[in-house]
Amino acid sequence: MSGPVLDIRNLSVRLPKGGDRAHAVDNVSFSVNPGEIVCVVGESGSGKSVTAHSVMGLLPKGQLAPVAGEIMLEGEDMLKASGSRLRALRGTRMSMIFQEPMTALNPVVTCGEQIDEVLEIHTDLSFAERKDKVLAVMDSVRLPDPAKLYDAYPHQLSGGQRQRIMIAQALVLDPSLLIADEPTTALDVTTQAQILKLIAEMQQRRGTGVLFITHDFGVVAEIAHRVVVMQKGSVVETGTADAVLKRPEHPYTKMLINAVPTLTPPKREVKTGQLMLETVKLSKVYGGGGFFRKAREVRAASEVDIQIRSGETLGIVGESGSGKSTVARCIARLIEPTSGTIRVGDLDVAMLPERQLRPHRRICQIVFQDPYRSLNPRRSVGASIVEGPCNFGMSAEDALKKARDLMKLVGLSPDALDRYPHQFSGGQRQRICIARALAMEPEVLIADEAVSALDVSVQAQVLDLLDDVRRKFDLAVLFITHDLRVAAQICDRIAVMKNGIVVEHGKTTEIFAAPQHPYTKSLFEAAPGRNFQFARVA
Amino acid sequence: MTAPAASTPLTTAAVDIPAPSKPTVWRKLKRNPSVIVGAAIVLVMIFIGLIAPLIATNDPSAINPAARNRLPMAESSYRLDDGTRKTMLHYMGTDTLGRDVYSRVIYGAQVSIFIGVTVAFFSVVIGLIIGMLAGYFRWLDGIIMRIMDGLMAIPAILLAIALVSLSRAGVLTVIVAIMVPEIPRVVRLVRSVVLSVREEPYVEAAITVGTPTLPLLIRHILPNTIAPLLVQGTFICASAILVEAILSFLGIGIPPEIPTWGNIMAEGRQVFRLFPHNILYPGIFLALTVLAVNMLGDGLRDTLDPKMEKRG
Amino acid sequence: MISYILRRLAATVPVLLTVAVLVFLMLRLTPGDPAAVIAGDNATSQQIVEIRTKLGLDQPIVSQFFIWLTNTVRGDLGESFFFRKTVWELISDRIEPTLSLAAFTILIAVLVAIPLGVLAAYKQGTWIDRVVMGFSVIGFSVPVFVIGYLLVYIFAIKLGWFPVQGYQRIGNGLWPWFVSLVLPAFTLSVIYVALIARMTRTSVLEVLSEDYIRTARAKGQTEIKVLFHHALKNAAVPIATVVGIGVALLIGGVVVTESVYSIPGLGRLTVDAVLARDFPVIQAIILLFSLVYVLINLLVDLSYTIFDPRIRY
Amino acid sequence: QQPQDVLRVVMHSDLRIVDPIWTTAYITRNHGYMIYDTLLAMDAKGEIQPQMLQGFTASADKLTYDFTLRDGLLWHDNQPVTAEDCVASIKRWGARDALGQTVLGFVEAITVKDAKSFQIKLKEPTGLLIFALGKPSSNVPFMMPKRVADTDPNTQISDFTGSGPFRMVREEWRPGDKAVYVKFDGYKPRAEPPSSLAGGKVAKVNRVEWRVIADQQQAANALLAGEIDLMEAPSHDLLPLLKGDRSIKLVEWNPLGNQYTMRFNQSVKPFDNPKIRQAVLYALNQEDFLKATIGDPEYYKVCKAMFVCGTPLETTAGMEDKLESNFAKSRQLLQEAGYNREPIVLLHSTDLQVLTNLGPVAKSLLERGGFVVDMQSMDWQTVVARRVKKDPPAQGGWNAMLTSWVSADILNPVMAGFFNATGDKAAFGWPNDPELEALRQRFARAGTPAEQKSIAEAVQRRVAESPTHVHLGQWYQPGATRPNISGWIPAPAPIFWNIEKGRGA
Ligand SMILES: Nc1ncnc2c1ncn2[C@@H]1O[C@H](COP(=O)(O)OP(=O)(O)OP(=O)(O)O)[C@@H](O)[C@H]1O
Ligand SMILES: Nc1ncnc2c1ncn2[C@@H]1O[C@H](COP(=O)(O)OP(=O)(O)OP(=O)(O)O)[C@@H](O)[C@H]1O
Ligand SMILES: [Mg+2]
Ligand SMILES: [Mg+2]
Repeated sequence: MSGPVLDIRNLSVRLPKGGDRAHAVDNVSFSVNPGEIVCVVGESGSGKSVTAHSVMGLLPKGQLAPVAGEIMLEGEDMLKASGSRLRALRGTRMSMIFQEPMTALNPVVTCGEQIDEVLEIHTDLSFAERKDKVLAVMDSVRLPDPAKLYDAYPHQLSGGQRQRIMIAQALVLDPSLLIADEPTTALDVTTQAQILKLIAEMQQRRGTGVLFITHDFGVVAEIAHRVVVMQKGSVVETGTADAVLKRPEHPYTKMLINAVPTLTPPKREVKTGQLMLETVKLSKVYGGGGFFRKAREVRAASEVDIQIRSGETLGIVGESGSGKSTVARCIARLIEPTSGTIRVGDLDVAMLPERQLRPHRRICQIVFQDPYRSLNPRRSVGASIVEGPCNFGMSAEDALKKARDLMKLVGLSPDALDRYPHQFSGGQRQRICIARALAMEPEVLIADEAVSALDVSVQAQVLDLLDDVRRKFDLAVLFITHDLRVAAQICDRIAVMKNGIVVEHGKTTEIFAAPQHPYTKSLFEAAPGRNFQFARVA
Repeated sequence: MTAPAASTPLTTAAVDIPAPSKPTVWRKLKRNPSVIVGAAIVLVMIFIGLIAPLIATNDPSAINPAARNRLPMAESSYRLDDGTRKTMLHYMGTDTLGRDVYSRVIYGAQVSIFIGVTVAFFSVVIGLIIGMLAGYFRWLDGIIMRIMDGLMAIPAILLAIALVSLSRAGVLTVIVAIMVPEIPRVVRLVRSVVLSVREEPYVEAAITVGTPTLPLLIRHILPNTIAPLLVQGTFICASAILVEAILSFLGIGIPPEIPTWGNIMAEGRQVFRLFPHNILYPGIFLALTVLAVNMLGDGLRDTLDPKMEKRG
Repeated sequence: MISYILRRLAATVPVLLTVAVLVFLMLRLTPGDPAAVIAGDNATSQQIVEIRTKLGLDQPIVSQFFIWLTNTVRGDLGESFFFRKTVWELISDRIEPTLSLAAFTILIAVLVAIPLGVLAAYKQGTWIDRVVMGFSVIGFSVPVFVIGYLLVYIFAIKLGWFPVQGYQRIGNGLWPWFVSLVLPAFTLSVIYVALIARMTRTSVLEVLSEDYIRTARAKGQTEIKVLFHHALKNAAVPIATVVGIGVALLIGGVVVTESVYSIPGLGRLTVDAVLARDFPVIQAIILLFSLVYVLINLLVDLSYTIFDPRIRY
Repeated sequence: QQPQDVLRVVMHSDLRIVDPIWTTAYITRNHGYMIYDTLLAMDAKGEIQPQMLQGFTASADKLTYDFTLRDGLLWHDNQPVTAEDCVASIKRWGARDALGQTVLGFVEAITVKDAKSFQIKLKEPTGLLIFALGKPSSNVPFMMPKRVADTDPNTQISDFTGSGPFRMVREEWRPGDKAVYVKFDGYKPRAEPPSSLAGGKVAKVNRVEWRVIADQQQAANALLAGEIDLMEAPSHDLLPLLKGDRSIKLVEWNPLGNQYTMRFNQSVKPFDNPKIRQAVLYALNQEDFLKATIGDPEYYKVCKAMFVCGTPLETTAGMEDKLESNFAKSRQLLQEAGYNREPIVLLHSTDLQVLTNLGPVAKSLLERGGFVVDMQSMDWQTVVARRVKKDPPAQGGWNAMLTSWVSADILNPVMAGFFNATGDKAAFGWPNDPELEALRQRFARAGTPAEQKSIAEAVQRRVAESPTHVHLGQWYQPGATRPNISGWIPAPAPIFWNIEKGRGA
């Protein structure tokens, strides 16, 4: 068949009244050819998912409705197709995989059955034939021991395996179009690399057209043939991957690409400040004990030794579940470590009871990952910022004055102090959280994935802010991330964690130049687009 | 350590654009028909209760054996102590003692709503305190929850029956009796909210800035319980009015000379088929009120429960 | 699993002990004097004192409690103050009607409420949803006895389809048993249907916004199967929970329903015993109901493992 | 079993206690009439007739009575009834029943002469012996086998063997559900036609089931629907409903009716003062109570006679100006007596239909008569528990309570418990009035009806002056049956012999 598998022409999708703009998707046109991977990029809310869902006919009824244009799937207009026609096409001619492998699979149905369902709906095969086919497709997506996994429930699989099930389910009937909506965002770098490889491979083998949605330019660089850039519901630029990534035309595209941190750490002077934070053989074991419940024991951190000096940033990197947050929370004394020493300033806080932690509470502050949940939605941001100083006896007036200064410092208008968190964007909230931490005049600042939830462009700004306050107040910063690009930009030294153990520890430049530990190596290997030189345009 | 006195921004950030402000809770409530209708009916009922002395046509407990079991809109006359006769119209007829059902129903609003509101208020307040303690202090949790499980395992009506038979029937006894089994439910609710909220990053943030336990509970945790408690409170209120009626039906509720919708109905049930007005009118008031309170609760939940909100 | 069940059973001990202490204290502190009730109208004070001694009511409360507790643990629930029968006999005699009524009610409720709830969730915001939810709110707002009287009036008196009252033991034939239970079970199920329908709607709604529902639709699955295969199974845990919690409601309703329909079950026995201050019977019944409540909720918890493979004990 | 062999009955309450000597509960008495027989019984004219007896003779000096049993009397275990059994039964009854105690006080000896006859010797003559043995209502001297009658009077019996026309099916007795009786084939009825409790007791149905339907409305519905055949005591409010259905027959089965009474607690203030008690007599009137509870004048009668209207001892002596709601007089008396407005704690029972409405009426009338009333509502069993407390009202005691008597229980001052004025030994209320007691002693010894009548008048005058209780009116309880039921004999207690169930309807 010649011609594009998917041809979207002048698609517009209206938003319900009271939204931030009139159309979620506004006059969008692009196409996907057989055997081609088209990446749609753009910041959060730009309409990527809505476009994808329009193709599948899965827009939430009564809320979003296509109002103009056509979506031609192999010459057939999806917007005009009846409900039953759409159902017949889904799974056979077009398939979709989603971002969250954890939630996209029905938790109470076995994996095999979920793949089988597609066959059951769309074919007349007997059970035995179907089962053979399911096992075959599971094998083709490299799932180990398909016969066993057939009867497994999704929760018994790892995230990567689940995403493979999703892919198997999408591809079992050889559709001509595969839509992947951020299929790897929730995965580890290493797993991400495998899945990307799998998608590319499957696509090549079967000649499927792929519409791949992402906001990660590394991923784009890794797999895209062509790129579509979206902003606020409109397509601002399309072109081949090479052209868009290396010679972006539209200012928005340029800005996005500029914000992608490079994997080459800048040169940094060696910090010689006073040793502010030191952990010795810090260990944390979750669970165990329990009278009525035999709790499972998890060694989340074992014998972690780290040191940070004033003015220095130590990064902890590692895959999900490696114990990064655990270390951070022990140091902030939100949880009590199982054993070991945590010296902050000249106080060992590891085992202190809450009452004696007051000095520590002032010195050591933390900024969390989720900007939407780290501010009390019911209190004005001003109240959140002055809370700490007031706890330590500062008068309300002085505290307020200080809060105004801090707002300016983090680049926000002091007048915004009596607004509520929901009136700010994610990046602004993260600034407020930093202001709240600074209000305590801390000497140690922990940032636990403080930028992971933010768009690339916003991420870059917050990273700059963090680095600036570190310099300005001579802070010892513990920076936790799973993103090597981010770590490269901000950390003086890096500790790599795996399964609760620090497997490698050293200067950022050295580690990035020559990783020693095999795990570290595999991490670097997996970083998408690592060999790609993004355009740097001012 | 230098104080962060600098007033120049370190990095340029997007200047504050006031995000389109979310519709306030109040405005959302006003848009919800079930809240509006529910609240309106409840307010009318409360109003009726308040002005009962003005709109009732007779003392609700004044008996007149000569004019018993009159149908609605019947007239009766009776002799006063000074020998004069007085005629009155019974909008809703009379009961087996010749008491004016209309006046009883009107006054019944006072007592029934009072019971509902009091039970709701106190079970919520007591449950809130216990639930916060159990949720926040892990060591207290085990003990408190075992006791609550025990209370909860006793079916509410049985406990009420047993408690009412404890001392003589009266409004207070009934209130306590209905309240006790409700408390564990509130405790569970509050505890679950506390348990989930205390894991919220903003609570941890408050801990790291050194907020002591009590202000932490009040400032950061308590407000999260208000919405679910408001909802739970309305349901408790509705069920209290109902349970009171059921206790009256079983003959162990509030003494009959204090009119409540429940015991007007309970007394009238013997003559239900001949004189249905004894059940009909208080029944309508009762069902309407409970319905309204339930609607209010549902509406509140739809607007206040963030889980519901997500669904759009 | 087995060890979980054992641990849960062990955990019911403190619960039941709490119940036992509460109930016992409550009853012993009542002003009601069973001795006076037993002695009858013409009894002299002397006779009443004698009866009190015979029943052991003159001993200190603490020792009364321990005597009762040890006997109960040994399975001896004592003898009713009023009936010349042991509490065991009385209760076992009454279990069948109550059990039949409760089982029938739960069956009706589940069969009616779950489809209604699913329907309402699927048609969220439409008039179908409003009608179903309106009915469920009304179900919560009308006292059981009023529902009972209305049903009797319409279906027994006017239409003559069912008996007005009474209970036919299952031993007298399945059909009479069934017919005698229809009205009571429907009466009792109203509030239960309301409760379950509401919960079903809420949890199905919640599930319907989950990603895997979108996945199922993306596979081309039909709406019916999406609702009943994917959504309902995932919504089953909260529904089962509410069925379990609703047992408390059911027990309360049983008391009233049995009174209205003169069903000689445990509910009626409770009221009679309370009105007569028949302490051993009250204690045993409340303990029994609490035990049932705890066990049913244990069963419900165990049923989670069927609905949700992620749950393992 | 043919359907017409089974009589399905709803009684006024649930049968729980089955020892009619041990308790005075009417339901237990009714149970007694099902399974037991009596030596003597009261006929429709109020005269005492032999029942189990062939007859009896009294000596000329009225000190020796000889009793002979009929032939062929059998216990339900088919053993013959003997004089020994009867003597044991009389003794047990005499130990518990109030009238029995009085009468046995006159008895010198009871001796068994042979299997069929026994003799009672008196210390001094009394007109009460024969009356007492034929006493129609609680506690009825029912005859039981000796092994049963030998049970300690303060312990309940557990052997239900009687010699009456029905026997109880023990296995089917489920308190709270039903009690079942079947015809006793070995019963030999007297040849005379039945007359009240006397005469031939011929069981005409094979099986009688007492069903418990606690809810009156539902019981009436069941009767209308034909699910039951007979309702002993439908609430008066339901009578119009039953009358409205032409198929239902209402039966006046108890011509003597019942009496409402208010009882004073004389052991605590203010009712320790006879004047204040008298004020109550002036403040109240019977019409209001009767209207409020019974409603239909067909079923009540204003009756100031303390020993029941329509009996030989009926009189209005001493009561002429009382019970007329003369509030002025009542207030005046209160003032004279120095009543300082301490609240009268009035126990009000809320769960017995026939009593529920009394409280509010009493409260309203008393308040208009100048009293301060604290009406406390509770279920009947709590009233029963409360009324035996002698404590002051503030500590859980009481001042007044309301109840109802079956007229047959209060036919004379000796048998009516509320006239007992022996202070602590008297029934709750504990009146202490030697003068009244003296009159009661005289009544017990009175030989002739005329003498009895004049003493009864004196008693009534005395009680009107220093009231022990107040009679609040006479009322009648009709029964209701399906149209195919016939033969219900009027008597002070509901009895089920002679009742027939026709085919159909
Ligand atoms: N169900 C809905 N109801 C109302 N508005 C919606 C709905 N779904 C999406 N939107 C709006 O449509 C716009 C586009 O959303 P979309 O989900 O396509 O963004 P996206 O590019 O996929 O972002 P992300 O990278 O965060 O997934 C946003 O402004 C969003 O708020
Ligand atoms: N409260 C807890 N109870 C039991 N186990 C826990 C708890 N918190 C974390 N864990 C476990 O400890 C391990 C380390 O968790 P941690 O949150 O420190 O990982 P992380 O490196 O921060 O991962 P991520 O990148 O996903 O944030 C994980 O296996 C996790 O499941
Ligand atoms: Mg998206
Ligand atoms: Mg983490």
